[in-house]
Amino acid sequence: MSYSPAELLAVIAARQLAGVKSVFAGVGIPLLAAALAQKTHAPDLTIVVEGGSIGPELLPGRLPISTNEMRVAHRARVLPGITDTFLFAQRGFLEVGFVGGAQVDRFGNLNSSVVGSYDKPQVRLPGSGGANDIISLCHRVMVVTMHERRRFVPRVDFITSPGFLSGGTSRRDAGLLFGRVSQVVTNLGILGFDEESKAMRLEGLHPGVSVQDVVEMTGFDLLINDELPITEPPEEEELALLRGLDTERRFI
Amino acid sequence: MSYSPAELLAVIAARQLAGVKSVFAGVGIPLLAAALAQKTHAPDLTIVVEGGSIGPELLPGRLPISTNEMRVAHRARVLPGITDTFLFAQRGFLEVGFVGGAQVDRFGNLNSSVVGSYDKPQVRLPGSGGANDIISLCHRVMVVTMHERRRFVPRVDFITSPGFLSGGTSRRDAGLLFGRVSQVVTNLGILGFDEESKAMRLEGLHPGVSVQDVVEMTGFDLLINDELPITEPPEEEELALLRGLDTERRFI
Amino acid sequence: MEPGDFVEARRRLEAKARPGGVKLTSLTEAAGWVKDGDVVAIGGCCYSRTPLALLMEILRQERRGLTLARNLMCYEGEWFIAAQAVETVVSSWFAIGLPWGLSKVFRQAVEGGQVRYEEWSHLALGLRFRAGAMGVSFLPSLSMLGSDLMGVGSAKTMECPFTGETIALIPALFPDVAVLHVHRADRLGNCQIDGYPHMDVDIALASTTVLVTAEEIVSEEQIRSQPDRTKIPGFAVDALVEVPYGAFPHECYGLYEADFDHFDKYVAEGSSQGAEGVREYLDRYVYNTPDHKDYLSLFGAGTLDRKARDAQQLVGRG
Amino acid sequence: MEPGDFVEARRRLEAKARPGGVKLTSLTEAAGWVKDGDVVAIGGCCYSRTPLALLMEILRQERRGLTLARNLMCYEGEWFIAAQAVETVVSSWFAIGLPWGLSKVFRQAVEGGQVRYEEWSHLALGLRFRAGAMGVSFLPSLSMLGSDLMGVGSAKTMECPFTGETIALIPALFPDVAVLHVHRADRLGNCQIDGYPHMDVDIALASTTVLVTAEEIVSEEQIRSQPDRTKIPGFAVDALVEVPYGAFPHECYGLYEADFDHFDKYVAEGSSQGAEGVREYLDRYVYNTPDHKDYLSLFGAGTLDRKARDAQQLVGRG
Repeated sequence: MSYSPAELLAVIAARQLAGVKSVFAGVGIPLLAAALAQKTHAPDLTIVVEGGSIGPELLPGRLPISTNEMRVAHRARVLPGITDTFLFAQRGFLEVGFVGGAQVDRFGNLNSSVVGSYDKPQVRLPGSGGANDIISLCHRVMVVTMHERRRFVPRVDFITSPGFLSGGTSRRDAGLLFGRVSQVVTNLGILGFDEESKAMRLEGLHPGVSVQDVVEMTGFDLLINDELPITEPPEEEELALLRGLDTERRFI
Repeated sequence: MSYSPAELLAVIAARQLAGVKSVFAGVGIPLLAAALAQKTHAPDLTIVVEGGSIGPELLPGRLPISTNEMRVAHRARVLPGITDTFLFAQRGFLEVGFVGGAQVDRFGNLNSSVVGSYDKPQVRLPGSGGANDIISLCHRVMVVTMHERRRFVPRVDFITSPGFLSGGTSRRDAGLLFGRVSQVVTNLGILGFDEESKAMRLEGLHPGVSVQDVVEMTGFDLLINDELPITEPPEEEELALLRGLDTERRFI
Repeated sequence: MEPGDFVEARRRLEAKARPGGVKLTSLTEAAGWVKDGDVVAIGGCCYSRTPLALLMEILRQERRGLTLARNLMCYEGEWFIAAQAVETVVSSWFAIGLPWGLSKVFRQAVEGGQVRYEEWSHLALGLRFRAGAMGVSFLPSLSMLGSDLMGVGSAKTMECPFTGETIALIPALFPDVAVLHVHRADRLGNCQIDGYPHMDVDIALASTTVLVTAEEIVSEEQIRSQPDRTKIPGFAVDALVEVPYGAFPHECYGLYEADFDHFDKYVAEGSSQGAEGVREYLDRYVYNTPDHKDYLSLFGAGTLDRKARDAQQLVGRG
Repeated sequence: MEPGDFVEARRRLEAKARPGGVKLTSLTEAAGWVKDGDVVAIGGCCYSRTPLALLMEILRQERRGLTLARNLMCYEGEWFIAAQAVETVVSSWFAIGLPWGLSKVFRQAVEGGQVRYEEWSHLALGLRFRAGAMGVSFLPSLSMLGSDLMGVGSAKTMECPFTGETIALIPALFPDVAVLHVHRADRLGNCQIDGYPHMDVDIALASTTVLVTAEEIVSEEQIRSQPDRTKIPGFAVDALVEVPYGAFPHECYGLYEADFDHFDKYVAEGSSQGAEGVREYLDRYVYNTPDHKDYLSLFGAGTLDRKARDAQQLVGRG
């Protein structure tokens, strides 16, 4: 069974939602993963999108490209205001969130603001959008990203979205009493964080990927679990469902 | 032209709304006064009722008896939540408010909570409802009440709704930066407050009422203006309009 | 839970694993979520959209030591006092309605010290629910500043760090249980309310457990066809029961007007006699009438239809 | 106005004597409310319900030194940068949309120091508008805590007086002008929005002056027949203009979908060439097309109808 890295990401992310009741998902891979999970491992999953849509369904061939358009409202059950939608997360209603970023560091901090300094940026990126809120407010958050050395940096240039900050208890000390980055799902493997130090740790590999592959694509010293289970490859059914959602192959 | 004290109150209160754009009105005399003003001196008046109704019209014979029922929603233009309705006032959208109370003192403070002490009340009254908010948040507030000695007390037992507190700058010092009690309209006359001391002052008399009548019905030393204009009595048209609204004579 | 303790409130919500599926149940099971000593927030306002069917079932289950929180209390408050089910009332107003004067039952209970009345301004109580809904410990306001209400509950003042002015901090209220009545919901608990929304949405989001009666359970398709009318998301709801006329003889916007004749009767025969009079009323209307249809039949043939017509006229559909 | 200065914000509102009557006017007069240096808040979100007709008229009137505040900026932001009309952008995100990558115009302007980007989290910016709408100086939140965003704007932290925990205080934003596009309004400015409400209501209530375009001006009777659908009260509105397709080629829920083909064309012919390319686009679509009907005709026959059908299909009415 052949599949693209994006398909792998979507399938693996979907599996992490097994049994989950609510997910805060952005457009692209996260929304596809959530929709796939709903059809497989998480039948009671409520999908929430930051533009203000609860319980939408994807219309194949008309996948949304922003979180704030009619395509995300398709067959929704509730269309709350944007602020209210984030407040559902702040109150504690939303279990899992998805985020990404241009840079991620060993404590799971994400940068989607600037390469270089904030005031004189080398590259000005679009900015947080809801990423900061999702990572600060959901019960747990999954980073879903391609695994590239320029992306996995020792320290992000700017913390747009707080992971474990400088590790240890620093996240909680900053007032972030809830939530955490629970997993980093990449096209190479699955990573987590050491319970004490909160440093990133390789916890699983995708088929055909070696530890060395991951280390080479990571710009900082990675903790590595003794046991590294190999991910079950995407099943035919998972891929078929996924491709049935993204018929135009817009994101996969 | 004969009229009841309640009719007099409603007509005088309505006249105070000349040119006003928005009024926060409770049921009974205030709502009747607002509706009358709309038909006479204040054609652009928007009536706001605390149950969450903007721009309702009264259905004669079906006058509301609470601020939160369908009768107050009749032909409304907006039906916001209750909290949002008060927040319109906090933001500064609402010009005039109406309040009443079981007791009013020489600084315009109102009590609708308890006679006696809060913890061991002699009479437990219903409580603030929106009165505290209206008097704290509208641009200016009119107290509309029957003039009785037991009601006009030197110091209210409990400040449910803050007038000028202990006078002078004390209202502002407490953080109430906006609004003020501008007038007290009673069945005997019209009262205001001294600019400096904020003590209550008689400023006008209704037809057939003497200063002595007012003094006797007031339980504290009242300032008295040198000039005391006599109120123009209710006109036939005003009374006809009013009686056309409250056809059952429920409030007038 | 202490006022404003958003940390504990969120922990309770997270610990709960609120079900994601079908919420339909019976009145008996729904009311069974309420425990002795709970803080119960009541939706609607005064005699509008009061969840009377659910409240009656809570009374039948003989809960004790409750705190009732509602922005304007109507006579349902007298019921809980007469049934000795309530210790504290958190409200901004407690009576029946202007024409019926002060509540004798309420006065006697508070003046006699059997019930504590924690009074807030109307906005302040609304902000307590809203702060809870937002998952924060407080909201700033000008409400209650300078008044003696500041000394009653747990509000604080502080110097605003942006303006230097004194502001009031109104602490969040996180009720244990919310009891609400809505116009329609799908089986997952996505609720639509017509007309006045009152404070129901904030109450639902602020509460650890949410019990809802709906005039009508409708298809998921119907909810999906007008998602911008859905006020309460299903993930906030624990139990849902279809109860037509579930607020009667209080009103439900557009569907039925309040039965003021019954209010007159309630006051004349029940409430004006004090707690004992209310208990006699409860015997007849609540304890001996466990089925809501039987209860409704006590209001006389034609009353429900007449009140439905009255409602349609008021909202311009008559 | 300093962030969070609710006192000054309210004084401006009170001083204004907002008209109580009919708000109907022309695009030219409506845009005339905007002054050089104003903070202009833009409704809708990204390419949904953007008030493009009004924004184009503001560009035609050649304002300078504006601050634009919008939760997610789409290419309208590039227009103001290319026209040298904007000094500061207050937002949580600025691009065109995922398929079109980073905004070259935005990058060059910010990296080159011509435009300051004040970045907030999406929720934090929403809370800024909401605090403004509520007439308070700030709202508490957990958003942005611990992140470097705390150092960008004017948010503060404090120890919560109820829980002792560190919380963020997000200061109110009181824009000088709000620019909004809605589905329908009566002539008094009572506005109804279908589908996503985005942040428009808070923006309207927070702003000193509120300019609205509506797809349709309807009778007061129609608004009164569904008052629970009215989102913005007329007393908050200063100027109102009927502009069908007033957000096109951005979308308007249920009425027309965004014209992504035009986005491709805009990027290929305009935006990808940098500010100069955008200026050429503006010459053609904005400066030389002062009438909105003429502007719409540039999109080709049949496009509007097709996008209307696409919208109906998406919302289940197709």
